[in-house]
Amino acid sequence: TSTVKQSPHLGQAMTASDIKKVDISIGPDGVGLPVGSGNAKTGLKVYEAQCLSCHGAKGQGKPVDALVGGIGSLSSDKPVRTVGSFWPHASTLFDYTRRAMPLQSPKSLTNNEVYAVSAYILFLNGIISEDYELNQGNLAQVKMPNRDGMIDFSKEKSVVYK
Amino acid sequence: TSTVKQSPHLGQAMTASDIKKVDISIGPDGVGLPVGSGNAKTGLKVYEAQCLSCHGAKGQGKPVDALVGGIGSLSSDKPVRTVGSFWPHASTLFDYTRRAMPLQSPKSLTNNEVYAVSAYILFLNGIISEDYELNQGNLAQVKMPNRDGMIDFSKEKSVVYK
Amino acid sequence: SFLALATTPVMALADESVKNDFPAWSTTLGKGLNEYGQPSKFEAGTKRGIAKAYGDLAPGTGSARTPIEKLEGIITPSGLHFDRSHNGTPEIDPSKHQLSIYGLVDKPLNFSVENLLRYPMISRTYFVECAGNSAANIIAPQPIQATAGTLHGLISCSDWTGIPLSVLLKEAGVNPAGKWIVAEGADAAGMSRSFPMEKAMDNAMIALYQNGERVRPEQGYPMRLLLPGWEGNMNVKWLRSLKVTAGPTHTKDETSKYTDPLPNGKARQFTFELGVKSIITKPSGMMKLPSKGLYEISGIAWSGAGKVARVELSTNGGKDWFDAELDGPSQAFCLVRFRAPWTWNGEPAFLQSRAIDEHGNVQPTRAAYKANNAVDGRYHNNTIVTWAVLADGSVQNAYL
Amino acid sequence: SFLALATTPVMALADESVKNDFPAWSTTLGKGLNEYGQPSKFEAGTKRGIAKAYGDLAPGTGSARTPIEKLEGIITPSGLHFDRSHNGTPEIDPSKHQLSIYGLVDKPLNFSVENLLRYPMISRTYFVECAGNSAANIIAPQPIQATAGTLHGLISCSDWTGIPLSVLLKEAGVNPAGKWIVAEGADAAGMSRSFPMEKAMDNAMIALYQNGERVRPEQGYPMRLLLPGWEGNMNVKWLRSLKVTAGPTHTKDETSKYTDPLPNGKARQFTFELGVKSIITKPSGMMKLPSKGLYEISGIAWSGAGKVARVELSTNGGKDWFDAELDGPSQAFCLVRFRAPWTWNGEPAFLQSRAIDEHGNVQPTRAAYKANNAVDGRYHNNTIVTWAVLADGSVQNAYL
Ligand code: HEC
Ligand code: HEC
Ligand SMILES: [Ca+2]
Ligand SMILES: [Ca+2]
Ligand SMILES: [Ca+2]
Ligand SMILES: [Ca+2]
Ligand SMILES: [Ca+2]
Ligand SMILES: [Ca+2]
Ligand SMILES: [Co+2]
Ligand SMILES: [Co+2]
Repeated sequence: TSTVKQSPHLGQAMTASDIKKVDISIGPDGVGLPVGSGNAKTGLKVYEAQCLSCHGAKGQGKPVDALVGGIGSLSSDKPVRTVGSFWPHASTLFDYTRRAMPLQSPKSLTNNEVYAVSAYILFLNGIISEDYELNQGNLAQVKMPNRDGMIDFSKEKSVVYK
Repeated sequence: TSTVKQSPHLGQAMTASDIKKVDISIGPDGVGLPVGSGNAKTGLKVYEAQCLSCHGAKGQGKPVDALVGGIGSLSSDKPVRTVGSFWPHASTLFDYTRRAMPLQSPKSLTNNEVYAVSAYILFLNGIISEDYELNQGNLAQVKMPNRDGMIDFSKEKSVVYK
Repeated sequence: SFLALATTPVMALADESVKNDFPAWSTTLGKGLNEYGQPSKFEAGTKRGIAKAYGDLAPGTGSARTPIEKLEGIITPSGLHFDRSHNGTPEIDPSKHQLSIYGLVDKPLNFSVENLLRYPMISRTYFVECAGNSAANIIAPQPIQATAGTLHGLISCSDWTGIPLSVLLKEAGVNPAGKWIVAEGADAAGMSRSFPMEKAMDNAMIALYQNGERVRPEQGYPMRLLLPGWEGNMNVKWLRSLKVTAGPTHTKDETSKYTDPLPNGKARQFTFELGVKSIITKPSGMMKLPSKGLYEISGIAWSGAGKVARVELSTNGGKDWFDAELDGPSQAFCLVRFRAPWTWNGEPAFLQSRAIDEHGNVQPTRAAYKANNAVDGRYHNNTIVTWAVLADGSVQNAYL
Repeated sequence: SFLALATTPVMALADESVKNDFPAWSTTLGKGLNEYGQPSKFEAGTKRGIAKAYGDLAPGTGSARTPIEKLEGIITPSGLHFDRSHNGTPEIDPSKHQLSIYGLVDKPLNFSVENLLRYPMISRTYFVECAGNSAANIIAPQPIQATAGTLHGLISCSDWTGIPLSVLLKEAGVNPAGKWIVAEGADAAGMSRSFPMEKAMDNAMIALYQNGERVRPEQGYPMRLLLPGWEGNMNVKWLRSLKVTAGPTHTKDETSKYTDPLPNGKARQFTFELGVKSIITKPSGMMKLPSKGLYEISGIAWSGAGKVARVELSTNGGKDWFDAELDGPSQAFCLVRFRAPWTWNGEPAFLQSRAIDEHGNVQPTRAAYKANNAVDGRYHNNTIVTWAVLADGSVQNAYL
């Protein structure tokens, strides 16, 4: 169904600084992470101010999604899927929190606040220690419990049942 | 492009009186004309009360369509098309006036009023005399100037230009 | 308290958020979910162009034209489907409306809307065009400078669903003498038109749905007649009755109007089928090309006789012609979108499109129409439209 | 005076007008011409069903579902196109919005909306389906009694017009290392999804028009990504950037959600293509057949792999199957309407439809899905839907 079309070439060149402003996505390898750092202790303060009202004390959930728990539950008959139990890459936590949270004021957290609250959520899940200083250099190295839990299905054309 | 479809047969039988209420169309042969009559003299009164404000004194038009004039003009380079000059059948005048006029209160004229105002418009066009009593029996016989002016194109598939 | 904490900076370090790099709509809650969507307020200019035939004296007499130059593809959004009405849009309660079939039939029948919705249906994408579309371009001695929609916007196209009329007629049982039908609307104008039984049995449809949802009020809610390829006025809206007759009824709108006068004083009556036609919508009247360079010429083509086979384009006023690409399947009695790349070199140009249908019918020139019709002839104008591109890039309506 | 005359009966004879035989809307002026039409007030019940995922805490997080049981044909009116949003609908000023293409390209480029509207375009009728459509029918242990739209209404279909993404990517010049793209929206959720370069070059579209007019706010105004046949969430709305990358970005919505967990604790990630699927919309849940007799079974079918080849129907819960008629051309990544006559004899029946696509993919049973997915698996539920017709004519959602 491809269609050959000519282009009128109306795209305007982007400068490096244009790109810097637009680009907020972070790869699983950490590429795109900004300068900054934070640990669970400062993250607790961010969390209580900005997140607790929706995600509950210590990320237990209610009224919205729990951010903690379920590690080891995935092959059980009551799987609990959270950042801690299910997300393969810590980069996703930083990326998503920065772009989308808190819900009523997305993109308002500073980079250090995002590092800190991410550290707090990883700490609550027992993945890093309370004083671990999460930063640009080490975030992608955090070993998430479900790092190897995903099967890449991007080459398959359709889901087929036997 | 026809499609064969079954019918669930949910139509409800209409009685003769149901049909009488629905059916207001009148054929060129006068079939469908109701009992009643009227002449241009009474028609003048109907016209002045109900029509003049839009169609002008003596059907001369302004602000809306003229109802009079143009007889003999059709093959000229300034054709004027009105009830008088262009309409092949008097039945159309009765049918349309009854269903659609006056614009702000359609279907409000009595049958006698429709006969009368139709007679007035035909009289203004010089087609009938001022005291001609138009009725169910003679309306379709009125010889309209353009009775033979129409070419039936209903069998042609498309308009083609040389 | 929570609020106090939320407004106090928690971090000592003066680092940054990305907020300032984003527009407000990326950093604040969006609008909540809603039950029936509307276009963006920034598209408020995409609307029907209203032409009241007699001003405010008759607020519902005239037309609301589709802004074809602002639209793409082949489906007309229902809110922008053209509306040609003779005394406004009735607000019909469907529980108090019915369709009556009577006249030369064995069993005269009434159908409630509720019952009709239970009938087997067909879906077809059909255009509807007013026979008076493009009339100004034939009547006006000098080309009127206006948009494509203003000049040619009495054309729209929808995904219609309804009941083949033949099913209902067979249920009523048509007498052998029944050769015509007069269809009537429940509007204040009591719009009525006659059409031959052959068309009724071939592909006439009682349309109940338009682009998925029930037919819109301005298009005939709760139901309308569709006579694919035939002049818009016959596709009676707010359909209330179908009377089977031996011959045509000669209603006002098949007598006074919608007849085609000839130079010799005679007139063709019962001209139903619309001619093959096309309009370039981009670029078109009142637009301005901002600079030299590559553009796409795009437009719509259709034929009352069936499928469009081909659309040819000229950029030099008809000296040379080349084929446009038809975008998507060409369906019978349906718009097809055509496209072709065009590099504007900055010099004056005359853009024309010429559609050819599956039966070999070709769009005529304006001169051919004028030579074959009375001086005041205006219906069924399917002649080739010319858009002149001036040296400054402005696009004008032109006669060639 | 004129008024006095008008209210005085002119005729002496007590004859009658036809007025009393007609409803008020046939004897009084209709509504005047208008610029943008809306549905009849009598169809106010045809609306999107709102399901806020977190209640009023997040008014723009959740879905507004298409009432598929009230619609016909294959086009979804834009006001009823389903909306699945994660933080509401941004109200974007198109003059302040642009599309940025950067990452592994030779020339990173910004495109204004105005400039994009000048590009050559294509029109395609494509469905969009949320990967979470029909999730309740897989998750709920007992069948929920609700309408087809409530249960399966995250599916819609439009005539989309836009720019092949390949044209813009070629203009930017993709580096050989660029194998994926992450698309981002300008909404408050900053929706972002990764997709392979192969899809981008094959048939991805930047859609600017939906059913003729510009894309609606809830569907991504001023532009959205369309990845024909792939899960709805990837068709990023309010598209602001495309970053060419070596691999997938693992965004939240391709990690936490829209992955397909298996019974063994692993999960399939990057499951993009939607399965072949069909839903009977008439009759369907919460309806009631008023009496024995002939009905039309009608519904919609589609496949993320291309064209639907065939739709089979069963009225006895899958013991016997027969072919439905496909109404209109079956197009790739597009709904097709299917129909078949059915005479209800007044006894309980189990209506099922089973679509088969051009590649031979067949809709699976609910049992097959359950056996192959984790207990909480819910995405890509394309299993056969069963509507039970009870002896009293009421139609219920059932698991078979
Ligand atoms: C006003 C309510 C609200 C606040 C405050 C809030 N969130 Fe959320 N959060 C949500 C909602 C709603 C979602 C689900 C969004 C969706 O449907 O895509 C969510 C989703 C998330 C997720 C994804 C969970 C998953 O498993 O998919 C993370 C992580 C998250 N929030 C982190 C945070 C952090 C960190 C903060 C504070 C900085 C925060 N949230 C503040 C409402 C909130
Ligand atoms: C308030 C204005 C108004 C009044 C009052 C009115 N008319 Fe009309 N008349 C119109 C309009 C507007 C049209 C054109 C309707 C259309 O576009 O279909 C028309 C059309 C006609 C036509 C068709 C003319 C043609 O050549 O096509 C006839 C005949 C007619 N009117 C007769 C009458 C009669 C008889 C009365 C009074 C009983 C009347 N009208 C009162 C506004 C009016
Ligand atoms: Ca940045
Ligand atoms: Ca009667
Ligand atoms: Ca909308
Ligand atoms: Ca005609
Ligand atoms: Ca409308
Ligand atoms: Ca998926
Ligand atoms: Co991974
Ligand atoms: Co005749």
